[in-house]
Amino acid sequence: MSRPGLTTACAAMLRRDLTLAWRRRGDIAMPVLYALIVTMLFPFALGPEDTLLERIAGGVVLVTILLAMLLALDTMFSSDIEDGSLEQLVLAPQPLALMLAMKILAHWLTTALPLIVISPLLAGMLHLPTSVMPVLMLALLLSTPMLSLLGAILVALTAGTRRSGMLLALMLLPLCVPVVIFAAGAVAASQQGLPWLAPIAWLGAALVLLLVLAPLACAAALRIALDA
Amino acid sequence: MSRPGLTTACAAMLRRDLTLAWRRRGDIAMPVLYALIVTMLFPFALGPEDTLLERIAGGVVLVTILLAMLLALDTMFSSDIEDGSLEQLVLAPQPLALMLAMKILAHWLTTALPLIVISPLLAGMLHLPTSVMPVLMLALLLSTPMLSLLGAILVALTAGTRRSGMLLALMLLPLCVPVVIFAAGAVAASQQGLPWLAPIAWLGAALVLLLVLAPLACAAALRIALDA
Amino acid sequence: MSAALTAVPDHVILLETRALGFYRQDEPVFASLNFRLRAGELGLIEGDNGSGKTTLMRILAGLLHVDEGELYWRGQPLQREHCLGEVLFLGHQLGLKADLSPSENLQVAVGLHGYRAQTTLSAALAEVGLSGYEDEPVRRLSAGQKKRAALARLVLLPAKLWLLDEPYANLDRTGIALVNRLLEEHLARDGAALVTSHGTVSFHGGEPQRIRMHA
Amino acid sequence: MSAALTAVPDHVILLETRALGFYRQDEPVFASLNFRLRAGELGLIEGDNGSGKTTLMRILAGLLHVDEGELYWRGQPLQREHCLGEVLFLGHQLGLKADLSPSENLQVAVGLHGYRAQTTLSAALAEVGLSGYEDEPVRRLSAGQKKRAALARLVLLPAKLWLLDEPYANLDRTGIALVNRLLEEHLARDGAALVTSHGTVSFHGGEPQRIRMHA
Amino acid sequence: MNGGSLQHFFAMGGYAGYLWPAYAVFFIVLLADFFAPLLRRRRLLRELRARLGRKAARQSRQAPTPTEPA
Amino acid sequence: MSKWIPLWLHKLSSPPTFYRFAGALRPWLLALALLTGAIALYGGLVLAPADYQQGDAYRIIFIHVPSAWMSLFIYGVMGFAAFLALVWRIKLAEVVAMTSAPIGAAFTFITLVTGSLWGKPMWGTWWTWDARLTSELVLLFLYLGVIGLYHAFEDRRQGARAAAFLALIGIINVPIVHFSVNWWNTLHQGSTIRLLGPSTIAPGMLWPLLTMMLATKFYYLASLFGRVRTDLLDLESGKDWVRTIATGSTLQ
Ligand code: HEM
Ligand SMILES: Nc1ncnc2c1ncn2[C@@H]1O[C@H](COP(=O)(O)OP(=O)(O)OP(=O)(O)O)[C@@H](O)[C@H]1O
Ligand SMILES: Nc1ncnc2c1ncn2[C@@H]1O[C@H](COP(=O)(O)OP(=O)(O)OP(=O)(O)O)[C@@H](O)[C@H]1O
Ligand SMILES: [Mg+2]
Ligand SMILES: [Mg+2]
Repeated sequence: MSRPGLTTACAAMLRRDLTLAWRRRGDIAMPVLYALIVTMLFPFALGPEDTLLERIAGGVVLVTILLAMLLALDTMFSSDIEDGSLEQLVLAPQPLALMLAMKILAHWLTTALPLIVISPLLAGMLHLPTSVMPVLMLALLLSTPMLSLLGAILVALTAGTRRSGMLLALMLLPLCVPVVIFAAGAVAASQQGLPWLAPIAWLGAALVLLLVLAPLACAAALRIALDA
Repeated sequence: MSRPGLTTACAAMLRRDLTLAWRRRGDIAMPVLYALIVTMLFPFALGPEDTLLERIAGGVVLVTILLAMLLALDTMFSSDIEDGSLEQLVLAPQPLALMLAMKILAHWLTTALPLIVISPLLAGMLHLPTSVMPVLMLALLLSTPMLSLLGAILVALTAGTRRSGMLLALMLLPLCVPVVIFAAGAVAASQQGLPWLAPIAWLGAALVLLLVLAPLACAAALRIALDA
Repeated sequence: MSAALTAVPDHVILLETRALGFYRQDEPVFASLNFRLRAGELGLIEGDNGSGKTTLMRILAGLLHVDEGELYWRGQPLQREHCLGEVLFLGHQLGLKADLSPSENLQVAVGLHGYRAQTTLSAALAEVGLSGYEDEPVRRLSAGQKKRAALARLVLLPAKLWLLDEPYANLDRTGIALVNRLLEEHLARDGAALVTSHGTVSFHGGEPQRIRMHA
Repeated sequence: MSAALTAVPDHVILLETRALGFYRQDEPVFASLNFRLRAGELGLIEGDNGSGKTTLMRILAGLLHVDEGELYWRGQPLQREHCLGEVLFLGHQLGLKADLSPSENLQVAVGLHGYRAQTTLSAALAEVGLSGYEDEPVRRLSAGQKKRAALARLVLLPAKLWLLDEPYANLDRTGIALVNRLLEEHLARDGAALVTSHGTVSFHGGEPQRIRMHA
Repeated sequence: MNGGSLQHFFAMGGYAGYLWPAYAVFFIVLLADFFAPLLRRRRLLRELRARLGRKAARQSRQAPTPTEPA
Repeated sequence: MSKWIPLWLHKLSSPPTFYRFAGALRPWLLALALLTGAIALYGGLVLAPADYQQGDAYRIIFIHVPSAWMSLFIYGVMGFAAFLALVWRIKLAEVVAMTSAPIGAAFTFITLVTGSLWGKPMWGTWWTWDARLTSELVLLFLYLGVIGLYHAFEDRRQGARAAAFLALIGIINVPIVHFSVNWWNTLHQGSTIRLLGPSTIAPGMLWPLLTMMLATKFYYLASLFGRVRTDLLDLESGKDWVRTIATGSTLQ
């Protein structure tokens, strides 16, 4: 009759989402493949000129990866809403924000992490110098969780509406731009041999803030969205 | 007791899909917004250098628009499968290929057409010379229906599966590549003042072929995919 | 109406299964199923949860292929092209678009199948008890109201054979009576119907033929 | 088990509604609904399609806000934090992930709610008649089997109040008997339950309290 | 062939760094291709035996218990 | 409908018969592949003279070209089997089509890798976006698409039919790969070897190449038979003949 502890509950949630992702492991590969395709299409569309590709490599990789994540965001809660699992989660005797944090973590692990892992490959395809890659990956490691967290709030807010797509893109855009600017700034600085720590530090600070606030906001947004 | 004529049936299908799209008009705006965001992010990510942007403008716009379409492809049949409407369509006393052609037409009208309409804006944001725009739009007018048609076959094939996302991207890539090459070739030729009619003619010929074959293939694929 | 006068030629065997069987992962869902359904006859498919009723329905509708045995339609080996439009299928998924209203949903169906003689859209919606909800998006209807919207297809469309998978589920008592009335009228018009159901069906139009599925 | 010995303090009024009302687009779905549900009592919510049964259930579960009137839980104005984990809700949507097996689905539920004393996962699945299907993905189950997988939550999780929206739909006769047995056991444990249903519920554990919804 | 010419052979006119990896890829990929189905076959037969066992157990369990009366 | 197929083929296409047939033939095919392969390697790496332009680097040809040919040939076989599977629902054709895909993908992969290992010393780059290279990469994606689609379905036979459909659509890529060097100006070599008519290659280089081509064909058949046998066991796991094999008995 005893209520399970927080760690048990968190583990159960995380395990559930990771198992689900594993069952649909094809979908994990989706953003990765998408990013690969986008990066491959650029040489076709722009012509295979090495210096040009190298010049735009960092920016293209960043934009591509963020877009690939945006693509996967939409599904964060949708299937749980459709089959009624989210209702069950809301009614469970556990802090909703924490459970949602677990869902966001699982989402990041299954969409962003594979993207970060292949980012050197993507960058290599566009001839980005190897010395810049660590900075690129660091920038991605800091900026992708921010997108997951921000995206989760927005997805939760739009969960009850029917026009989620547009709203999501519209609301995420203003939030995306600064992230891209700082991340691309760091990469560009490193590519030109300038110090790149300042933009990275900004990204890190923002991330810490979001880690605390986003799950709470997300829980509140979901309760509102379900109440219809 | 009389069975309705083909035109009535086609009109009913087209009207249904357009009404549905209108009810969710936010989702129509989604690919458009996506394309806008991508095009806006490029100057941020690459730095606002006019000559560089102009050099890559045609290619970026083409890739962006094709990706935006890819994004919307996934949903072409999915909601109809989930709520059982597709079963009803398969069982209706009308040629399935024709009905699917109407669905594809509706999809093109609601996703590709808005993209084509804003393509001059996108190209303008990246400083593509105005003289090239008609060629860009012509290339888009010919290549986007091909993507819709090819995509429809593949979406139909993956309709019965759980991993549609990745597969779709994987399967569409080989079919995308020639389309992008020819379309980008025409735009690049026009930008350099070379004759651009040959690639456009190739696109047109392929489109005519696909217009006839794709709906038939799509119907066959759907019957296979539903049989589970 | 006119069919009642020329009763004899129509009382042919509409649908016949001979040793029908279906396998999933090489395990039989059901095997050697034999029955005949005549015009004007009701077949009641009975069986426990998971005994293959839905599977059978989907095979008969032509959505699943025939693994084993044969299907005959009006005495001929069944080919999809011959019975298109003569079969109406209502499954666990209702085939309604949630963003369209009941009447818009029905308009699509009518556009594909055509009207049955002497029916109109609003009359059909009134008959299933949805007057007042004609223009509400289906997503705002209750579970039973959705079911009723799907049932309106039975009133509206011409079809010889109805395949109804659990038509009574989610309906209240007037709804159940409605399904029974629709069935009776359909049989009187020399239509035929196959129905799966768990509840005790209090059907007044004669004794239905019972088809048992053995799990 | 232990609750049966300390019957008196537990026979308090678990749930009480006072003049409860709910509006959609300024039209009342229902208004001034009053009832009390004691521990050990079964409430049967009756009403036609669209009369607001599901709406009421979702309000009681805390998924919809209260528009009008008040809700009391064990005599106190209801606050979600007080009754979390004491209420179990089973709606039209079953809350099962189609890609997970029944036992994986239940493991998640147990991870959040904990076990009821003296139950195990495999016993629960056996009780609802799903032995042999423990490891099949839910998407491969028939409609009734899915429902049974959702019902296993009732066997497995600790909760005082069950809110069951049409628990009998899609079930065969043994399934209906199963729901009735589960309800009887739950009431005998001094639990309470609110059930909506259209069919004639042949419930043997005493006369339930009937709550009528007027459309 | 003496040692020198063997060395000469392996040097492949200075293209050893390209030639031998190519041949290595050829053989490794084909070996993997050849053995993958054999491993899968062993696993399959093991699973099949387990499944047959389970099925027998299910049948023997089902046989004595009649279906519950309604 | 299967009356169109000659009787012996019909009989052979019954899974247990083919299982035994393939099991009996496979060791011989493998032996032939190893033998011809060894001869070809000796001929190619030791006997054949160095190229006057490319030096010893050209010796990659003895694996690159046979693999490239196989990548196309296997796609053809797959397409043909896919056609049979779709039209006549022959189980064996489904299995042959689906088991050909990974072997074809393996050869395509080898072609791409050996090609770029050859390209670095010859063209100075691992990769260019040229027509033949790109279309060969597209071929790999097609193979992967077929494999992915096959495994995406719960029901193996349904998956086989869907993937067969995709394989048929993709068959247009095969002539594109082959003729790309004629249709477009490319960096890649044009056709030098013709089976009919005079080849523009020294006979000392030609015979090891043709022998290796034979070896890869034999290897393909051996590998295919192994895979088909395994897949048949999986597909027919409910049948008695598989049960007798599983429970360890006479059949091998
Ligand atoms: C990644 C790089 C490469 C790829 C994907 C590739 C692909 C192919 C393919 C698909 C074929 C078979 C065409 C057919 O039979 O129709 C082929 C043949 C051939 N390749 Fe490559 N190749 C690559 C690099 C190279 C390089 C660097 C060379 C030599 C400099 C080369 C020399 C040849 C030759 C001589 C043939 C035989 C042509 C004939 O006579 O038909 N390839 N290659
Ligand atoms: N999401 C919604 N938005 C707006 N109106 C709704 C929504 N869901 C239900 N309604 C309306 O509210 C009323 C009550 O619906 P509810 O689902 O509570 O009925 P119910 O008693 O459960 O019916 P049923 O027996 O058919 O399940 C109905 O008239 C319905 O049309
Ligand atoms: N998509 C599917 N894939 C694999 N197996 C399935 C699928 N759908 C159903 N099954 C299995 O096939 C059997 C028959 O299912 P079916 O849905 O036909 O049963 P049913 O008689 O309609 O049951 P219910 O009364 O519960 O609706 C069940 O054992 C089920 O587990
Ligand atoms: Mg069913
Ligand atoms: Mg309800």
